[in-house]
Amino acid sequence: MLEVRALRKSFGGRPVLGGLDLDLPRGGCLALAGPSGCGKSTLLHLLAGLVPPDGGTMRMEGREVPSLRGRCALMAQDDRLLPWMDLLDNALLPVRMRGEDPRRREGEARELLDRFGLGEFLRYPPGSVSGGMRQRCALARTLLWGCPLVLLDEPLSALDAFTRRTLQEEVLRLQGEWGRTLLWVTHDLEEALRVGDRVWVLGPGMEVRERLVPPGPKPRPADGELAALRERAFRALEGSRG
Amino acid sequence: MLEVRALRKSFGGRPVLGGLDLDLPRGGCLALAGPSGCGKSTLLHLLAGLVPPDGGTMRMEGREVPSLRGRCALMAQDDRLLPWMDLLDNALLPVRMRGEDPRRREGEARELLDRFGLGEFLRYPPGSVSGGMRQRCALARTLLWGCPLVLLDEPLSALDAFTRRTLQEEVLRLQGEWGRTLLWVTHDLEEALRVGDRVWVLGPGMEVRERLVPPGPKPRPADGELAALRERAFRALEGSRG
Amino acid sequence: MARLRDRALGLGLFLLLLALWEGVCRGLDLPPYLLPSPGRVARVLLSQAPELLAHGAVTLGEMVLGILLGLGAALLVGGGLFALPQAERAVLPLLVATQAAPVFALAPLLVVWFGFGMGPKVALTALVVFFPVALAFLQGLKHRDRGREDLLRLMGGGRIARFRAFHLPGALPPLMGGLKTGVCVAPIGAVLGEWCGASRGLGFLMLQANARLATDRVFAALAVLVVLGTGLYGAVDRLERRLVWWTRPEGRARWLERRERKGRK
Amino acid sequence: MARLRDRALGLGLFLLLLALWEGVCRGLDLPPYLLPSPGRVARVLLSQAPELLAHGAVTLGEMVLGILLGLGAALLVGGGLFALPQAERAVLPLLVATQAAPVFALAPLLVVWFGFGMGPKVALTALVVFFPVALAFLQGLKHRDRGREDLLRLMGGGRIARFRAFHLPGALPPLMGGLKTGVCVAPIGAVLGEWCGASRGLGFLMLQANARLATDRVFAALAVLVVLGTGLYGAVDRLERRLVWWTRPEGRARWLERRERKGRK
Amino acid sequence: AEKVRLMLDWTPNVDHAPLYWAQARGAFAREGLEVEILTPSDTADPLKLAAAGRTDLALGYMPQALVAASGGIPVRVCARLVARPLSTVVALEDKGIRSVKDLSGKRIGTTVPGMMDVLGKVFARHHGLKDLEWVHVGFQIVPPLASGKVAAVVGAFRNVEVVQLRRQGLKPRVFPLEEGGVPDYDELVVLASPALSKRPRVLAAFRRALAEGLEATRRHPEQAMSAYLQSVPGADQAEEREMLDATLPFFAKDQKLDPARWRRFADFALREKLVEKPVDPAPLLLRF
Ligand SMILES: Nc1ncnc2c1ncn2[C@@H]1O[C@H](COP(=O)(O)OP(=O)(O)OP(=O)(O)O)[C@@H](O)[C@H]1O
Ligand SMILES: Nc1ncnc2c1ncn2[C@@H]1O[C@H](COP(=O)(O)OP(=O)(O)OP(=O)(O)O)[C@@H](O)[C@H]1O
Ligand SMILES: [Mg+2]
Ligand SMILES: [Mg+2]
Repeated sequence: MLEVRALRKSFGGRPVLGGLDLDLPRGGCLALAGPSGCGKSTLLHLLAGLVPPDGGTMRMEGREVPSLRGRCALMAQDDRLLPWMDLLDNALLPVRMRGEDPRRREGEARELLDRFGLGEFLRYPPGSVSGGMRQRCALARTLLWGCPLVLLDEPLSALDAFTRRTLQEEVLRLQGEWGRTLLWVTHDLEEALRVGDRVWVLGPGMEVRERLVPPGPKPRPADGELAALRERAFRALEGSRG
Repeated sequence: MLEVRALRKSFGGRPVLGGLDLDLPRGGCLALAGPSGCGKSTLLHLLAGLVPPDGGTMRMEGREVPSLRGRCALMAQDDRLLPWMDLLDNALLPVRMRGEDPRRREGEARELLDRFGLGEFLRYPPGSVSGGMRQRCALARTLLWGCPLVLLDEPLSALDAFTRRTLQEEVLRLQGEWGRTLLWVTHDLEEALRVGDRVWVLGPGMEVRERLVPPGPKPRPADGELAALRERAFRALEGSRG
Repeated sequence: MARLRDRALGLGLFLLLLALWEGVCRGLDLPPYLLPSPGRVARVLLSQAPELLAHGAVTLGEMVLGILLGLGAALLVGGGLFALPQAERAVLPLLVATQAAPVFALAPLLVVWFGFGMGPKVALTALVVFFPVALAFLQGLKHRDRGREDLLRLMGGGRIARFRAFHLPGALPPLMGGLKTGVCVAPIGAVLGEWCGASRGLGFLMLQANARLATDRVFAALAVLVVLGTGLYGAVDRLERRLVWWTRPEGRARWLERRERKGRK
Repeated sequence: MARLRDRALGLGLFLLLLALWEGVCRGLDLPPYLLPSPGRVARVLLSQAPELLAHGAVTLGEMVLGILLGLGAALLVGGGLFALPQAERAVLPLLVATQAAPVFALAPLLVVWFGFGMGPKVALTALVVFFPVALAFLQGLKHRDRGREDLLRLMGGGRIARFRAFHLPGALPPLMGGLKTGVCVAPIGAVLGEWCGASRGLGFLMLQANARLATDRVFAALAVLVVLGTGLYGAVDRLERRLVWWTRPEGRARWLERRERKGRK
Repeated sequence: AEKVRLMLDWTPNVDHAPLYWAQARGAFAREGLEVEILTPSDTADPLKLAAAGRTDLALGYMPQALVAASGGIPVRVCARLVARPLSTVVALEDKGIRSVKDLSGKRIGTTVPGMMDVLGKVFARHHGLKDLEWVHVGFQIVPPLASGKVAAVVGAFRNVEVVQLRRQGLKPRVFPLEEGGVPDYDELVVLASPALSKRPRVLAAFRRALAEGLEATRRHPEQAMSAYLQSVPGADQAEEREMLDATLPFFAKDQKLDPARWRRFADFALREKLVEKPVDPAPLLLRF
């Protein structure tokens, strides 16, 4: 679905991406983990076309494109909800922006928000709900976006362990149902191993330190095997610092 | 150090805190974990005096006080850095607000930020660094605040596993060195067990579901024992949903 | 309680300012034809209330129409300049010109085009209101939150949809600020308009009183004008509280309450 | 490249507007004493350039001083009303009054207090500049980010320290917006001031030309005034880019670069 | 030399030519005066500022001086510059106004409300005009007349606007106010501040110099013209000359302040409610 070659970007002389290659097959989920400040968010912004790259090419379904603008959904690291709309309207924003009548998708949005535990808060403005609730709303908005490729920047970072697990499953279920392709940035190794069918651990400059393939189809096998992988990933992160 | 009794708060008829009791002995670290939206941030805001409580009492070192305003440092869930100041100035803000000459504490701030991995970015404005870097700066600011009681609202949520582990240790080291008392809200159970000398798992309405006491002094014992505790905490969280 | 105290404080300050004015008149021994004392003005206000009110109503009508027109034009031009930023350099001198043009450069044109009816007054009011509103609106549109804008752009959709959902609400606080300036300067517009041809209105009254050297009547008309101006300001302030509800917790709470009340019906 | 194209577009639009004006003059067969055509105005501009420039310099001086004074007053009053919100209701009528007061009510007072020199001109300019700036500043201060403010309040410290570190920079964008309005209306102030007894300046020139029905000279003086006004606007725009650097990525990059260059020295 | 500030009634115009000419030919200096000429923002200001002592002398109009006196504003009249009314009712023949009667049923503009509308109504009553609509036209006289928005303007100066209209190729019809029931009055007089009123020697010196200026203007209008043009750079010389010629017959030929003439106008003013309280003009006039 997506092929990225030699993507480069530096900010004011400080290189962030030094020639990244990336392939996303349709329907997969690539999970990216890496030290804070290594350039994960920058990569997603480059892909989405919010920031111009210094070099490199992107091919989407064989055709070269300048960026994926209009071809991908993005969940940024901060929620970016509009403070003057309630959660439901915020979640329906991509529908409205597409020019569709939001009422036609309202049922779907209500159901999704309900499953995300926001059923009682549909009419609350973002300023009156908790950080985790805002994040869940932003995730719902991203999923209602309707693009086959979805870029997620730490989508569950503000959620407790249990809600997080629930939502991981929810997102993967929808991915399967709706046939989405995911690029999932997370700093939680367990999450990466749980949701990715490939997991890359990155180092500074977005150099790929470790490529892990979690065993077997979801739901995941015993925790023991995962723990070992997690340990390996952790060592890679640790090494990338030294 | 701090005694809270029967603290209550509701928003527009929806109860959030239904009479919470809380004791913090000097020098300890109470870690709070709970489902997203249960009222953890609200509790910290109530304590800090940003939101008026509906009822309850607070006693600080024996004296009853309306709130801890001026007696505690707070790290809010979002970073709240000032976009027109570089990271160093942001970190030194509490010093400046106290009326002290920030230059006298600059060395300390530089060292702290350096240990937090921001040494090269001291002069960057918050808008030009990553989310995790902003969070680390906000944490540094909170520690430089100089109050004996420190309220932390998910201070490490935007950090990768390795950086997170490093900073946990850093904060605990400073806590010991500077004799701080911590109230640490986190949704990462492992983190709660690692940093808290008491861990409470909360349910909706901030009812305490589980009180765990992690074994032994830091550094922590074998992962196995922790894992068991984690499992228990997770079950508590899960139960609080059902 | 607190609100009552605030009002009392406000009233106290107001009285203090009046006392200051009275003091200036007496202390500096200013003759009443230069600056009448508040007491003198109050006497005129009382004795000539019906006339002042009648003329005030005329001027109020002109102001309200002018404000509406100016606001509409400001929304169009502010939005237009935002959509076409290159035009700013070209259009700006024109706008500055309309502001700097002394009435006597505009008055003949206005009279020839609109005659002596309400037209020129409304046009001049609209002109003075327009400017601060348009600039504040433009400024608000420019200093938008880039992160949210980027995301909305990714969502695709027309510029108009984006403008309505994002840019417009985001620019509401400065827009309302500009409108406050606008309603405060609206009296100037109406009065100037009345100077270039009128037979009614407070501006006309002032001119008449001035020719008769009745400075106290000038100030009485001015007082009525000021009451009208502050009244309009208060109205805009209320509107602002209603429209820009999300910045303060109380505002959000009230909004939620209103929504729920509506939902229940 | 893009900048060049923008400029060309701006210039094109400007010429288009001039052509439109010329067209209106010819099409409607307006007599030149009503609305002189741009060609006529240009001829006057050229033939009387030295005189226009000399008077323009006088007016520019008055405007610059008045703007500085008005800005200073606006910062004080805006900040004061923010610190003491109860005062708003009390002080506002006074401010509206200063705006709505016709020159003939103010001019004698100004002359009595400031004499016939630059004083009244600077005072009137300051008065018209003051108002939009103060209101925009107040609006900016009010619509601050509550979360950050709360945190700063927790840090303790005086209100002044908090104001300097947080409220003031946060209100800079609207403040600069208000200042833009202010510099655009500054010409009005200076011109009105020159009507209270002057023997130099563009306002004086216009008044004279107007009395002689020399509308083309009025417009030529107006053109100079507009150039001055837009020039000042441009200066404020630059200042804004420099002061409010953090809202746009380019601004942040430039700021960082500058800091690093300074650091290296 | 004695420093004296003199505030004009409005921006410099041909009415003031004698003052500039007196200044230029050293008439004031010879009388030991150093005159500074100031311009006001509004015709009401010079009088107020003279009363407040901010200027020593001010130009004003006879009706205005009476209104001031009735309002208790302490200025005194010390000299005169234009001894007959210049204000007239002006209409355009181009718009079909040939005689006064043609104005019936038309819209009439007035320049200074509170003053010219009163005189206009007297004029209308005198000529038996009916169904008039009154509107204040402010500073603008030529445009509304030329565009037919008003049929006539009360308060147009016969030496200024009438000339301007003519130079625009229009045919103005002039109806003098003094032929319309308004008593003859002094258009431009010189008012003295309370302080200066107590110094008859300075005032006498000023009057002598002014008289010299007036006389010299009548005798050498071209020289007066060039002295005056110094103060109004960029003015159209031919037009100004035409205006000056139109003004010459109206300049005061003597400095007699006739109480009877003032009284006539004061009675008229009271009758027509131009002033609210009766005024005794005698103490207002500084005679020597
Ligand atoms: N200003 C407000 N107005 C109305 N309700 C509010 C307001 N602030 C918080 N709430 C409600 O209080 C509840 C608790 O919010 P809080 O932010 O304390 O949760 P939290 O435990 O910190 O959650 P998270 O882990 O997601 O940050 C939520 O249901 C939220 O909707
Ligand atoms: N606008 C900018 N100007 C200058 N440098 C920038 C800018 N945006 C990002 N950077 C730099 O790029 C680097 C990578 O930032 P990025 O936000 O991509 O990190 P990240 O991997 O998402 O980190 P985190 O896990 O903390 O979110 C950082 O060093 C940051 O300082
Ligand atoms: Mg990031
Ligand atoms: Mg929270």
